[in-house]
Amino acid sequence: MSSYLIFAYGGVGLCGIGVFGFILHTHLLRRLIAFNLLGSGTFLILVGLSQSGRGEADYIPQALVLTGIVVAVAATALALVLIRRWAALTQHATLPEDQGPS
Amino acid sequence: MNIMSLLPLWVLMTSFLAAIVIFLLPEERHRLRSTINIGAAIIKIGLIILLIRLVAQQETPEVSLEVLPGLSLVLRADALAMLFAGLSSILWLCTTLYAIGYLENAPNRSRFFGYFSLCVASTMGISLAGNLFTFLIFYELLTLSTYPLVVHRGTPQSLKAGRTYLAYTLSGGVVLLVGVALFYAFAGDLAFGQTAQMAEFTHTSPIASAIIFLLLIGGMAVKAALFPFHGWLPTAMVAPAPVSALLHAVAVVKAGAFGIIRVVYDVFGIELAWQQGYLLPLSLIASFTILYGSWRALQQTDIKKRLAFSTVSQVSYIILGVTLIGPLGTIGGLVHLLHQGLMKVTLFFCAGNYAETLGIHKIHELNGTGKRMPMTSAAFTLGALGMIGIPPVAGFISKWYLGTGALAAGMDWVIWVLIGSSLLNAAYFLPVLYRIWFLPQQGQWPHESFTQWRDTIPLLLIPALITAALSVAAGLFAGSDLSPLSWARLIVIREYQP
Amino acid sequence: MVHFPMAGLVVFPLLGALVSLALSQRWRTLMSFALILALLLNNALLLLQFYSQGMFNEAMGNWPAPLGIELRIDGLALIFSLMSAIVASICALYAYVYLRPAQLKLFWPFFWFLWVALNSIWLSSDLFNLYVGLELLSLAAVGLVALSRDALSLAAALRYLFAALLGSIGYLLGVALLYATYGTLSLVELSQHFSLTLSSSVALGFMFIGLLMKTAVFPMHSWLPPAHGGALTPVSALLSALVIKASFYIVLRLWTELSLDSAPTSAGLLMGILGSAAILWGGWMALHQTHLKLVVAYSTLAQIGYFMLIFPLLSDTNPHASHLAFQGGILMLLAHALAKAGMFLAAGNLLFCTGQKDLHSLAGLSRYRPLNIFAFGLAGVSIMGLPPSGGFNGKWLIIQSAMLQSQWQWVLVILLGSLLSAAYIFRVFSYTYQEVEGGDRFKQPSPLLEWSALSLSVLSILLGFASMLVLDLLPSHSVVTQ
Amino acid sequence: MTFFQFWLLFTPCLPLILLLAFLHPAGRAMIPFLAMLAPLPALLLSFMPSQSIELSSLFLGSLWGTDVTHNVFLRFTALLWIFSACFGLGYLKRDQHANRFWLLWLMTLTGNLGLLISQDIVSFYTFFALMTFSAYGLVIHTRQDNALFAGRIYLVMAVVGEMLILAGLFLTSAASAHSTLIFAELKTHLPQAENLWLPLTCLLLGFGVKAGLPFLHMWLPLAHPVAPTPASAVLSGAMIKAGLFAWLSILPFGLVALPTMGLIMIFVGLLAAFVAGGIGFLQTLPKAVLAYSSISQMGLMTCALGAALILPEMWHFLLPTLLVFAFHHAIAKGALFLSVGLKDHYRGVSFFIIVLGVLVPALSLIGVFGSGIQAKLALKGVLEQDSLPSWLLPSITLSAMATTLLMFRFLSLMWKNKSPTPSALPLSMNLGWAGLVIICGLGPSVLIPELDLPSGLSQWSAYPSLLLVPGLTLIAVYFLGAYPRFQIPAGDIIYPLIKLKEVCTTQLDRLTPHKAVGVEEQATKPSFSLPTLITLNQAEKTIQSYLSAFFGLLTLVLIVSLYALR
Repeated sequence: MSSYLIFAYGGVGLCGIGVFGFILHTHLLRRLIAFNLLGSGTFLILVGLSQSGRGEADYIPQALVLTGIVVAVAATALALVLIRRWAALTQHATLPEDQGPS
Repeated sequence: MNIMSLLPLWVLMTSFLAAIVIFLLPEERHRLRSTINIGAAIIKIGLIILLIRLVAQQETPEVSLEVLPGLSLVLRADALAMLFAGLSSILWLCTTLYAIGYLENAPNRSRFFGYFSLCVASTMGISLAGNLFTFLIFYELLTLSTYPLVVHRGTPQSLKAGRTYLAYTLSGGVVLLVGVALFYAFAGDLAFGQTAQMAEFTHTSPIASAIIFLLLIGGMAVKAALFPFHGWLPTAMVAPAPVSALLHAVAVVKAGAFGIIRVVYDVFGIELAWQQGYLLPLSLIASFTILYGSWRALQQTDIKKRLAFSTVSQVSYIILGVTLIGPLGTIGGLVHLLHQGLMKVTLFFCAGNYAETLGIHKIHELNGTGKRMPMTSAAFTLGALGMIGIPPVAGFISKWYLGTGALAAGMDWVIWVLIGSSLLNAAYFLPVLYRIWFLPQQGQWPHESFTQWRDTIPLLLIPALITAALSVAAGLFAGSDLSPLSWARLIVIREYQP
Repeated sequence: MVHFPMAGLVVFPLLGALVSLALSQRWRTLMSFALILALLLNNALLLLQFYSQGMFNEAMGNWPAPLGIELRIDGLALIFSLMSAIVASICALYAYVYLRPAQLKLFWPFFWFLWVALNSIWLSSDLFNLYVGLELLSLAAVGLVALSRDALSLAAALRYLFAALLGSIGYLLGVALLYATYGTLSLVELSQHFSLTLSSSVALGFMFIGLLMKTAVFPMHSWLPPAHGGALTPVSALLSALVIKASFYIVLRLWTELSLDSAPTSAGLLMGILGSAAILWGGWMALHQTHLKLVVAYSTLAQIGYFMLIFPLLSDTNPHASHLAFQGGILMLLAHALAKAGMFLAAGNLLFCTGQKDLHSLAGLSRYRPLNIFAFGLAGVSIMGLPPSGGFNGKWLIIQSAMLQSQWQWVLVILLGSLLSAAYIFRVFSYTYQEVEGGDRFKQPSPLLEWSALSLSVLSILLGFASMLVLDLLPSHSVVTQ
Repeated sequence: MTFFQFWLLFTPCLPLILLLAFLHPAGRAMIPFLAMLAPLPALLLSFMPSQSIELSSLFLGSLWGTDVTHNVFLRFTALLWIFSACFGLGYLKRDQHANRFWLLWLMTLTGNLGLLISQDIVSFYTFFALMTFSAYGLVIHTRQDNALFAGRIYLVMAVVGEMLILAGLFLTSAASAHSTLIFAELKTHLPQAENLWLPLTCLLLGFGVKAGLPFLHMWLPLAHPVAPTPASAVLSGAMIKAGLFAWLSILPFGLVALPTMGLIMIFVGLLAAFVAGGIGFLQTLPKAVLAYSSISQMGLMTCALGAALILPEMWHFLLPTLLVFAFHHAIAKGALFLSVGLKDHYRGVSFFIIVLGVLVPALSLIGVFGSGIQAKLALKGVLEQDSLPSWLLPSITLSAMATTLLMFRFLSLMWKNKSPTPSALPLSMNLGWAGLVIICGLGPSVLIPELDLPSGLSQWSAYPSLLLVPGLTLIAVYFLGAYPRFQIPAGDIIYPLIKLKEVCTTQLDRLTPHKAVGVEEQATKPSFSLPTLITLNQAEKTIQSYLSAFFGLLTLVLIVSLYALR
């Protein structure tokens, strides 16, 4: 098993954790973290898989992942702003449908 | 493309532009709105006359616009189109005059007249449509533009009626859409009148052809109020009288009937439809509707409801005429399209006059109205007699051609349908006339207005008198060259001797 | 040589975004409108060029693909670019009048980012650019949803954000897998090498799930109604008209460029089934809403279903029918963009008049605010797919295609959907036609608001007569099905 | 257009033109005089030569014209209308609703005159309808319950008649392959019809309503007594003849032999002649007696027409005879009806003179005086044919018995019912009545010179045979008692029929589930309500609720079939 493939599988694992977290958690921050895990996992897959068969380093996925990280950061920032605002307004860290019957 | 070939477009545009201008006018500009409306109606009649003269000289002005690949909007003025267009344009003028009088001091006039003109524009489009696609477009547009008129009053009943109306007509529209789409998918892009190709198609795939026929007729039967699709018509009676007049006499039911005429004559061709055996079931349904409508009319106590069921019955005469192969039946069907329009519009005008002037809505309240409103009652009488088929009112002419046409087509039983229906018509109209003329007034009128007038205000009275006079003239001078009958003959000559 | 008009499509909105972040409130607006004008001109120029030259490519800043950003414009992209220009400019005009100053301040940057994202998606020809565009689009859209900053819209925005992010990840995962298989991200290169294997299927599967989630196709739609229904009116219009189209556009691009029409029919069938379910479910839900904007939002859900129906109809066995479906789909998209934007704006006006969201509060509006009802109605005509309208023409073509391919089930679904849509739209109408006591107690929206709603609705109707102008831009069917 | 043609056009239009007088108060005052003048052109026309005018624009292309038959009918119709109007001038002087009477009078007149000059189906049908429906207003002029009842019966039967006529006309037109609407041409085509009996039956029955065929006669004895006297006169004298006129115009008498149908007609005619006499004798109203007498007399004419169907060759002789008979009956019956009006207005005149005057038409009708002699003799002369049933002629002779009974009854009722406090006899009434009496006395040979009839005086040898039956009858009446011990209400079989209808309605109503009927519902129940077999409202609702299901099913079926097609 080449090291690149390990990266890829690691990415898959991260993604799995991310999806799991995304579905299971209702706390908005946890969800956000889960999303970030998902994103990182995907980037790993992208880098790992694409480099597997060819020997030399492929610069394109790296460029892509770089861009992807920027995008993810922006998304995270926006999400944080929204979550903060939400928490300030409602005193809740979860969305209404997840708040249970109370 | 010279100016004359654009005429069909202009005929359509007169009412369409009028509609737009009216929508944009502020509610308070009543006088200007009326002027525009009447002006447009008069211009339209002028244009129609020009067109009719062109068509009489064997020309068919045509305008087309490609809207989808291989699919065009075609406005074409052929003889049949002019029959319907002529009727609509004349009745538009009359109904507009009437509506101006009827809605005096009523709210929402801008909306009313706007949709009213739009409704007429769609009717024009239906009559001038040169292919099924164009027909479909205007047919649906008609549904849309009449809905606001049906619910105009905004009362719970009218909203309910509007719902019923939509449920019927939109379902019908969907059926028609499938029919038309199938037609284009399989038979190809055929303009009206290309019956030879349709015959070819029918011979190669008879089942598909039959299904297309069924769907097309089924879709149109809803508007034509054929049994069992007639339920919307009596419910729609909650609309204001000019709307009932327009809906029942011209726009909606006639659009359905006209569509059936188009399908039978210009899509399939009557010989083909006859050979394929499509027409007999249709004539049976039409006959049943004729009798059923009359029978139901007999049981109504509301004037407009009775008239509505009478319409159900009378429109089926047109369809019955269409199903009778041979020139006589065709003439009967076509000419009844016009005659019924004139007579029924008269009746609705008068019903509206009774309601507006005396607050009368029920038949038993009509006692003695002949004395209070002699002119209206005279017009009503003429219309009613015409419906029964008593000469010299135009209804007799249609009935005569239908009867002789049925015999010529070898469908002798039809004359008994006609006779039975006439008897029923007499049974539901004569008691009304009896009340109007021969019974004394009972107590106060329910809600009397316009007391300063001998009859009712001229704007309400004159349209009724005009249409009544026209329906008598159409019967009395049926033999003259200007009569609806001679135009129907012209159409038939062109249909049977291509 | 830089191809200015095409670059302008991306540059101008980007400029707008920067400017609107930097400048003061007043200049923001002024500059924004100047740039909108420039963009409109740009689009017009592009249209003229397209008529004379046909499709062309452009590498931004002389960096060739795959590292550089390659832009490509063909008929499809041009149509979408025009569509977004028209809808966005009218919505911007509306927003300018409608929004409070504080909201407007935030509106412009998000708006411009949205437009950048849209245009880059229309023009991109490689998968990663598309991803960036999508992401940017989602973020801008989420920002716009949250514009009113109350709890409701925040919740909607958050829900939307998570759905969008999930969708993006799914897409990105697919892209990663595809790149791993083919070593390229350019759609053109991909289409030359692509073959439907297990791995590429899985990749496409991920991408499609992600994209469909962003498009809010039936089972993944629950974020849409609150987001579209709860946002401020011009935002709702933008979202419903344009944003969901972007992800759908990518699906369509992939489907046609990768020749998925020759794929097993089960894929198309699945898409069709999802679409049918969306049509029926969306229509049914719209019929049972009590808030006006939710009716319109659910209607979007149903309309998305119609777009999905073209996939089972794109097949290489019957190129003619397939082409009809393609044209029909594009026409529907376009008509929906115009009509839905018009409808949302009209609905916003109605809500403004009454000050309430409830359908019951609409009683009497038809009498006192007929112009708005008319705008709503005209848009409704197109949404219902009644003639004459762009919506009808699109529906007609799809039905024709389905009939020619004997796929009757779609015909049935479309017809049922039309009836449902007629039912929910006329339901709104019947509320407005009720007569109430008490005279005119409604607020009067400014004429600009009324006319911007009306103009969009009228455009959706006019599309019914000018469909050929649009369809002529599309390649003839030999190109589409390749 | 020649002058004659113009005159032809003018004749039916004049009454309509005179209607314009209603627009002005001065004109309204003049109306009775104008009504009297209105039939004058028709009278003049009847003396003009035969002519015709083609009106291609009118209806479906009309032909108006006259020949000898038309002229005779026109003449007695015009005379009758003129003198009745003259009579009405005085009769309605104090009637506050006189205006509406004269309005309808003029309209009815238009119809009556118009149909007599129509030579095509549509004009004829139009004028016939105009006459029928306007006359309804005359019948119910008093608005009393019995008038309204009679009017309703009249109207129902008239409408049924119209429809039968329409059906007959359709079938007649079909026989000519729809090539013509002109009576003369239709007549020649009609014998080629596939089922000749069907159009013939339709037309015989349809016009038979007007002509008072038995079982279609019920309206006559109901309507005549309730209508104002001048209206009764024209109803019974002129309008009843419109039915006969229609038969003569359309049916192919003399062109085709239909022995069975002829025999049936003879039977029916004799039935009418005798039974109507019997029932009429049991009446208590003078006008009802006269109405039955009309039925009886029309029965004789029906007999003659039946004979013509058996023996077409005799049509040449029969037609003039029928014309004479119609003429005679119209004038005599008109005079008799008018005399009923005198029984309250004879102050200043000796009632005896009136009775003498009344005797003229009465005896004439029996066939022993004036025009009656000629008519009866001519009829008998024509029917003296070997190939006709041998019992026909004796039966006709015997029918004088019925007439005698009726006239006797009429005169006695007149005498008995005369008003003890009569009012003065206005001049106009006097003139109108006397005019008809005199014409009746003059006889047809004077008034219809074109038929070249033998003068009544030249046939004196036949008189005794005419006197025999009436004489014997009178003797029998004298011995058996002049007054009937029981009565049959006027309209005879209409009552059992109404009863039958009521029974059916109640029985059917019992079958249907009952719903509470609101007060208003009951008040507005249509007067021609027919039994409701099922509650149609419910049925309709059910249909509507299943409509959507139906739609769905239809679509499914279509889709499946399209799959099958593929």
